Amino acid sequence: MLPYILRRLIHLIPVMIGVTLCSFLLLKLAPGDPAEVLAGIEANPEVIEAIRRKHGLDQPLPVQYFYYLGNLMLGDFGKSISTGLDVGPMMWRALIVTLKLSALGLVLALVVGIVIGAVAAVRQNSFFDSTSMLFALFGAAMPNFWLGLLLMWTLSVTFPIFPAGGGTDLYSLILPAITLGTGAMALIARMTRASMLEVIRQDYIRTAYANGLSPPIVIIRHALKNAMIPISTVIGLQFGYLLGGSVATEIVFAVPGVGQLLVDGILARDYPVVQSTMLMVAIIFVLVNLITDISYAYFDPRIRLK
Amino acid sequence: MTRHVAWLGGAVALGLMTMLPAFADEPQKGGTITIAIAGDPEHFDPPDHINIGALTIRMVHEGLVRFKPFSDQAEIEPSLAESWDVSEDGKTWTFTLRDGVTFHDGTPFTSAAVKHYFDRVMTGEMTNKGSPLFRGLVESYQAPDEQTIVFTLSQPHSYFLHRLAHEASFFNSPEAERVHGEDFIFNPVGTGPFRFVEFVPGQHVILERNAAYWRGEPYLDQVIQKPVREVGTRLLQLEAGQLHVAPLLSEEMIPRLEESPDLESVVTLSNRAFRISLNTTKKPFDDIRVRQALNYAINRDELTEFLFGGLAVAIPGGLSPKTAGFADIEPYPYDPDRARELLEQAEYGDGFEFTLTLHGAGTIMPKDLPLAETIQQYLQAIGVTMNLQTMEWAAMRHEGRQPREENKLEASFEQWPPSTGEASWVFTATAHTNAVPPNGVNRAFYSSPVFDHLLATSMAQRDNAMRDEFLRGAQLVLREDAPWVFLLTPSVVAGKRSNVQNFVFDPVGGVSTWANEQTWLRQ
Amino acid sequence: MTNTALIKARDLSKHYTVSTGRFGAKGVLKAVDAVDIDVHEGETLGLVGESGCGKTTLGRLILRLIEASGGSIEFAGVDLTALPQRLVKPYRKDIQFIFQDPYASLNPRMTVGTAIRRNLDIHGIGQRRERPDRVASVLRQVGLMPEHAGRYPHEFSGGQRQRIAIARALATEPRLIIADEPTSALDVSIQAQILELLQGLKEKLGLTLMFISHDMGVVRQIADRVAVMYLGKIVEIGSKEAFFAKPLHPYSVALRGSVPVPDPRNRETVPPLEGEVPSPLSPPSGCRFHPRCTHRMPRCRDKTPHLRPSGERDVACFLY
Amino acid sequence: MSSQPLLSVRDLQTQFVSDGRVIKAVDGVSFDVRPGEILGIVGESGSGKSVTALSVMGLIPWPPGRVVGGSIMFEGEDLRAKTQAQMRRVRGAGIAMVFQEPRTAMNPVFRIGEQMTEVIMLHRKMSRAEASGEARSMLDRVHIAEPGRVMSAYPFELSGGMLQRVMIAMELALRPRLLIADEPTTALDVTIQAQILRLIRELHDEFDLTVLFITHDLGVIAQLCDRVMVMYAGAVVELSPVDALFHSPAHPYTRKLLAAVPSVVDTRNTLRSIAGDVPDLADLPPGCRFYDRCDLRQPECRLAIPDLRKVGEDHTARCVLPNAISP
Amino acid sequence: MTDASLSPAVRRHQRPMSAFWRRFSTNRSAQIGFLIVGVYLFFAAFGPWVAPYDPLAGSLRMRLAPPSTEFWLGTDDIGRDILSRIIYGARVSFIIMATAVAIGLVIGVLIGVVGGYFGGIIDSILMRIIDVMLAFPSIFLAIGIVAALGPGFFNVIVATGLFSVPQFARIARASVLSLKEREFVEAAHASGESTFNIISLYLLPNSLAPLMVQTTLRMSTVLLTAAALSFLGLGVQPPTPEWGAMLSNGRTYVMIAPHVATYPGLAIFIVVIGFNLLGDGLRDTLDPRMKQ
Repeated sequence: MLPYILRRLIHLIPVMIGVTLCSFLLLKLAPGDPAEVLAGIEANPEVIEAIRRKHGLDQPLPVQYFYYLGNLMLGDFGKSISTGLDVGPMMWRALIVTLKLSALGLVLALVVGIVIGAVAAVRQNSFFDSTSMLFALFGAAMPNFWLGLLLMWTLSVTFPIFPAGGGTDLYSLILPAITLGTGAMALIARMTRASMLEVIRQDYIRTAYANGLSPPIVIIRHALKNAMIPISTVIGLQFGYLLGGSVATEIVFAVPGVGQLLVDGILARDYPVVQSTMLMVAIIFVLVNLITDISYAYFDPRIRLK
Repeated sequence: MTRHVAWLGGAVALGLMTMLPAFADEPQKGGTITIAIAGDPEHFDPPDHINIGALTIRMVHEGLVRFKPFSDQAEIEPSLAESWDVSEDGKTWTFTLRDGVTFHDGTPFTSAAVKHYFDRVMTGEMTNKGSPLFRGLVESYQAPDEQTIVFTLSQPHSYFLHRLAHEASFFNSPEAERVHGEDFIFNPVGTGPFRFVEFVPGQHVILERNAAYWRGEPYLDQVIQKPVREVGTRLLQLEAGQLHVAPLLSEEMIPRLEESPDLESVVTLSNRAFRISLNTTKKPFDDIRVRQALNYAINRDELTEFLFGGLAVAIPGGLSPKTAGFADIEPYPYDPDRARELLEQAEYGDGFEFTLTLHGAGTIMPKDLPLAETIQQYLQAIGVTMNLQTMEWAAMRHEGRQPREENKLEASFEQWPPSTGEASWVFTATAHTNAVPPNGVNRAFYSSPVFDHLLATSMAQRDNAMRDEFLRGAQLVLREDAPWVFLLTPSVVAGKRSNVQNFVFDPVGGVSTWANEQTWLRQ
Repeated sequence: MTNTALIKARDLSKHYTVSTGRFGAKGVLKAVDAVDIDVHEGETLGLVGESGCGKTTLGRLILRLIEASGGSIEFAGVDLTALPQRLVKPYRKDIQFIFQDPYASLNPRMTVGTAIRRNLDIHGIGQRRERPDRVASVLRQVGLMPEHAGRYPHEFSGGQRQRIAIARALATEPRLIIADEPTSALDVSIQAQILELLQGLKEKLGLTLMFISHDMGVVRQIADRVAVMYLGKIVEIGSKEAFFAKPLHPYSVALRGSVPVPDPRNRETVPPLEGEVPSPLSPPSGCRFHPRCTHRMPRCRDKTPHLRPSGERDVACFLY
Repeated sequence: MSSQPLLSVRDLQTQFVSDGRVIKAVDGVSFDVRPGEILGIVGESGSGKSVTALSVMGLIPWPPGRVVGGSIMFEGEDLRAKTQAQMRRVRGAGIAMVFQEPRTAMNPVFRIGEQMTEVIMLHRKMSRAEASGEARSMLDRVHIAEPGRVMSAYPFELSGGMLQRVMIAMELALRPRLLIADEPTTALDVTIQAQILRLIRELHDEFDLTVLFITHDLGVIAQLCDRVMVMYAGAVVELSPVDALFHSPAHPYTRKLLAAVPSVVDTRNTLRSIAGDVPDLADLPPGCRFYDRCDLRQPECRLAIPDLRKVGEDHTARCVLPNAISP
Repeated sequence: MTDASLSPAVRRHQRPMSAFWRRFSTNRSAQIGFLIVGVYLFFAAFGPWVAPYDPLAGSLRMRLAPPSTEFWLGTDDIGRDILSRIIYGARVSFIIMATAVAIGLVIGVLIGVVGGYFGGIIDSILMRIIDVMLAFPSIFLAIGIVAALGPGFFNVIVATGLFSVPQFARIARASVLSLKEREFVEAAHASGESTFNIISLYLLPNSLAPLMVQTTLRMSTVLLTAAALSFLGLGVQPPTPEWGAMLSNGRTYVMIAPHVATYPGLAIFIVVIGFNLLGDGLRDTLDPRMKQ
């Protein structure tokens, strides 16, 4: 396993460089620069020049990029151009909120998704199978910001059960997590069902029945553990899906997460914020994928021992 | 009066009522008010602040003078300066400072703090908002003793007080700047009714009562500002009780606010003058008749009545009625025939096509998109095809600043709100000859010596009546030359819980709202 | 049987580097290990051995589907090993192949006629106009009807698909056909049909056939000469009659003895071979069969026996 | 030898539904398995031999398949009448089954030991320690060198031959009365196959085991079985002692099958194939199923399916003119 | 006994497409999916002739009118008929979806096939590029591209197109890798087929099935992403009637005039379900193992 992990980590480096380069160029290509945005409506040239000098935006592009990379190596993410705050702490605070939200969303999606998927597979073509899959499909088909508004309207105004977003504690993250998780739950449910259907057809399941084991034992002990192997690979991608979906959800529920930070950063051309946040999101996303691949080995001894 | 107007008109009357301070019941002490803000405040350094930080500055800092809260027209009243007098030639202003006022960190407020502010703004690194207000205007400033400060201007300026009332001219404690060093911009220390407690980006800004406030101890214990970007969410959180005040709502939400017993709508006229700036260097906008034709083609009454629910006002020139110096002259009437006639005279009988650029993402004024789409139909009626191109905030700023040769913008949608609340600030930045990009925001590249002369003389007047007379002349010239298609001034709609009393809604007509020492909460 | 050798392979081997264990240790898997083998014009050479003995790899090596790690392959006197793939192409006309799984060896998205015709188009055989007739005649040769050309593989049974594979091989009138377990996936009755067909084609067209199989009975029916492989090496090679009358190499004896005879009165002549085939990653020293050989001698552990003539056969064992 | 039969199947019918067509995989199969004997079932693919075994065990998955008729009497009780719970007690302890593909027949994510003890504890009410002891001794009994290592190994770490021995050990640990082996050696090399066949013969003698052995390889039948049942297109065409089957085959299909097997010892070099293909089980021809491929066919073969006629001692064949010598 | 004994009966002759069609038409989810997508395509094609009103013209007097006999789905914030805008919007969103998925398919399959077939360094470089694209959660990549190119109809297509590339690349590569081992590809090599032929005649036709299923599923993801971009103000700009923009524009009035946002949202919802059901139906019919 160790060489496998090492190789994956080494692969991480070119990807990360690619990510910083990509986010750096994407923003530099965009017309307009932060100084003009900050200089207020009067757009007084001296003010703009002053801001540019202060943030070294008047340097040639390669110098700016390597200056940024240099600081990055020392763990300094630079200062945000629009607020002057250190990007590091600001970013971590937003990341933690988004990770909390995405993790809660993922847990909801996994628990509900796997249960629905497994039962639908066992009772294939039954009433439950078709309705649950349709319900899962509805979840995935609804634009999540619209779902968010509807949930907020019903569950925090008409029936004031949950706060209408805004907080970062677990209780106020429940509604946004449901909005976020519904889409992922739908995909996980369908993935579980397909994988369970595949496993149920295998020979060792028939052997288990031939040895007199009861259906619940065969399904939960034997089938589910094998079905978890392909599912665990999808969890990594699901997390990316959730991170992506969090942008709109955070805006609707006013959750101070990475989504808002990034969209504001892009609109204000706040290069240090955008680059560092994109990098952190990418690193976390890739690490989550690595963790799911390793969990893949936990479930499947063939990988662990090869 | 079709059925739409009915429900809106009625609401307006109701709204205005609640604005007046309720004399009936006694103000109670204590309680916390949560206000929604449009996004994260950047930082709290008065001369260099950017946008949303101004809200905190208004509650924590104070300047020599201030705009009178709860006043309909932006009048000036004394603040940290007790009194002032102006020399004969209008160039020397002497202010007598209030005695016994202390900053939140206990250091006394004296002329030294004022001198420290102007040292920085006039000579130090260019500050974002403060320097443009005073550089080139203030020639010298002295503090003969602790209680007096004397300014000598380069030429007389009739709205000098408005500049001192701007939140960019509020004073931060020099001692605090020494103690906090570079981070002083995140630890504001002023003399205002509320002290700064904490700012957690993305989550909240917390201010608490300044018991030693010289105007008397504020009623409220705490004021919390929370960023809530989504307009729908602001309304829902107001209804759910998580917010006490929700600014920047839309006219259509007023009936819902009025229905519920514990909510109220607050409608005040804004300082935004919606207009389309026509680039006079590009055909056909170099021809005055074409520009006037476009002005005749707009049905302003239909816009104000239906799109803004009767809460907007058609404007004649580039100013909102809320801005000091506004001349109550006759706006262009809706006369499509006159418009077609003018186009005929300018040989554009069969019309022409042009592109209007407007702000896409990043704008916080909700109605500019539907407004542009409706104007599109009005111009189509006189044979002029207006294409819409939205551009992001940063991209729009960039294109707008390109000099004459490289400027690609044919026409752009503008809504230039003067935070000083006075006409000279608007016109010097948007209509004066030397405000042509990249120096200023005169995107029409409008240059009229007559207009410049009238503007300069108005600012030089000592007597306000004379000043307004010259400004009236300038606005008449502007209307005639029509470098812009003049549209309307919308209202600012906000919602608040009924138990919130004496909440301040920006007297200058801006969108921000804040609490002061008179604000209290009925428990 | 001493006519010219169509295929002459000398010291042919194929080694794979495989990572074993956890810490990336690398082992060498000798699938085919320094094999010398000839295939004479007109004969059918049966290549027999259990799974993992390298018979399939040897077939692929001669077809140049995989690159040899060492040794040389001569086809009709021309050394193919050194040629780049581009220059090998013309010789592919003369060397054709039939694979084991009838369901996997035909492109499911291509009609049977096109599959056969592709072989003609690639090597530009005959005029474009004549090729459909050529396809029809080849189909008839394998007992199928010309109008089957327009159908797709999934519309045929296993036996019929194997006939189509043979038709495709015959299309270019090859001099050599390498068949890798062509009948293993078929039922006995269908297998007999295909063997009959191959037998007929051999006689009519004078085909040279290299027949790879694990089934001794099938090899006995079709082959003229038989070679037995064990762990990447040829342990015995000789005429069919001599081999089946009296196999020499101890492994050949055990292999032949393990085949269950379809006669209840003739049960269990030879006790079954003990143990399992050792891992090719770390083959035993000296003679690779010595750990399981009942006639083991000390020499067998140290030295590797080479093929030496003994009677009408060559055998790699110190007993002879 | 023929006391009360351990298993007697009468008129068994199992059908599958695919794409709207009904496939009669097993169409009226009847046979007995006598205690202590090894009964072989031989037939080509699609003959219904495996489906018969799965029908006896009640393992036909619905959809798409179902046992639609006939009775399966095991130790005097009709299995088709049993409830799922009662059937579960029979599976493993009463009738045990070993399958063709050893590599996929065991769960890849559990160790061998875990899988064995789980089943033993279920059927023989033992503690975990006793059960693993029993498993270890059974592994030893099937000549597996290091039982300890195998117990803690995963299926993918063992060879095909080794895994088949483990399967046999697992099933025998449940002390079944009847062992059904469905082509257990088909996927193995011939030398390993020989070892497994010898092992089954030994275990049969030692445990007085009754075995139902299913294969397509007539050589294996000859080496192992006492009696043989030949199946073709879902029906039994011949039932006879092993010696009679090879030396005086009655049914034309049996004769043609024997002629088509390329045998190692047979000096006759001529090989005669059976023309044509197995009929489509969804629309079977009237009368005898072998009609299209039989060169002895008579007009009345078309009329009705011939019934099993006695052609010798304990020897029956489903043909109008049994024993006729083919040309 | 002649060597070619009487020719074996060939199984009932079916052209491959007829078998596919028979199974496809009996599959329930395929039917519903096909119906919804069919109606949607009808509107996309014939929208202009079917829409009751001009989608761009509206009168302020009839602003935010609730659904009525006159305006079946009500009017939006400047009085335009929502039903007509949805019908016109069908064509707009179809062009976005079709072009974006086409871009993703072409580039993705190219990268996937080249990487899968040649392997080695080329493969690892391409896969690193795909990893970088995958490292950005989908919406961030789209936002980045739109920010760089500016919002607008064409740029939304480019953004959603590019971010679909990784999924297609991975599926194409996976199917090429598995097909490469199959015997009929080895046979093609052995008979001397050129690399181009092997890819175009052997590998691509057989990886059509998974790619077709992914195309339909990708259609719905692109639609949702375009809507999300519009929600952030970076999507298709007014006055083009695009469903995402209409939904996001209506959200301000969600409490007081819910119909403005609800019906465009419903349109997206139903069409996404349609494509998903169609995708499921395709997968069931193309995957022979799913016999039931």
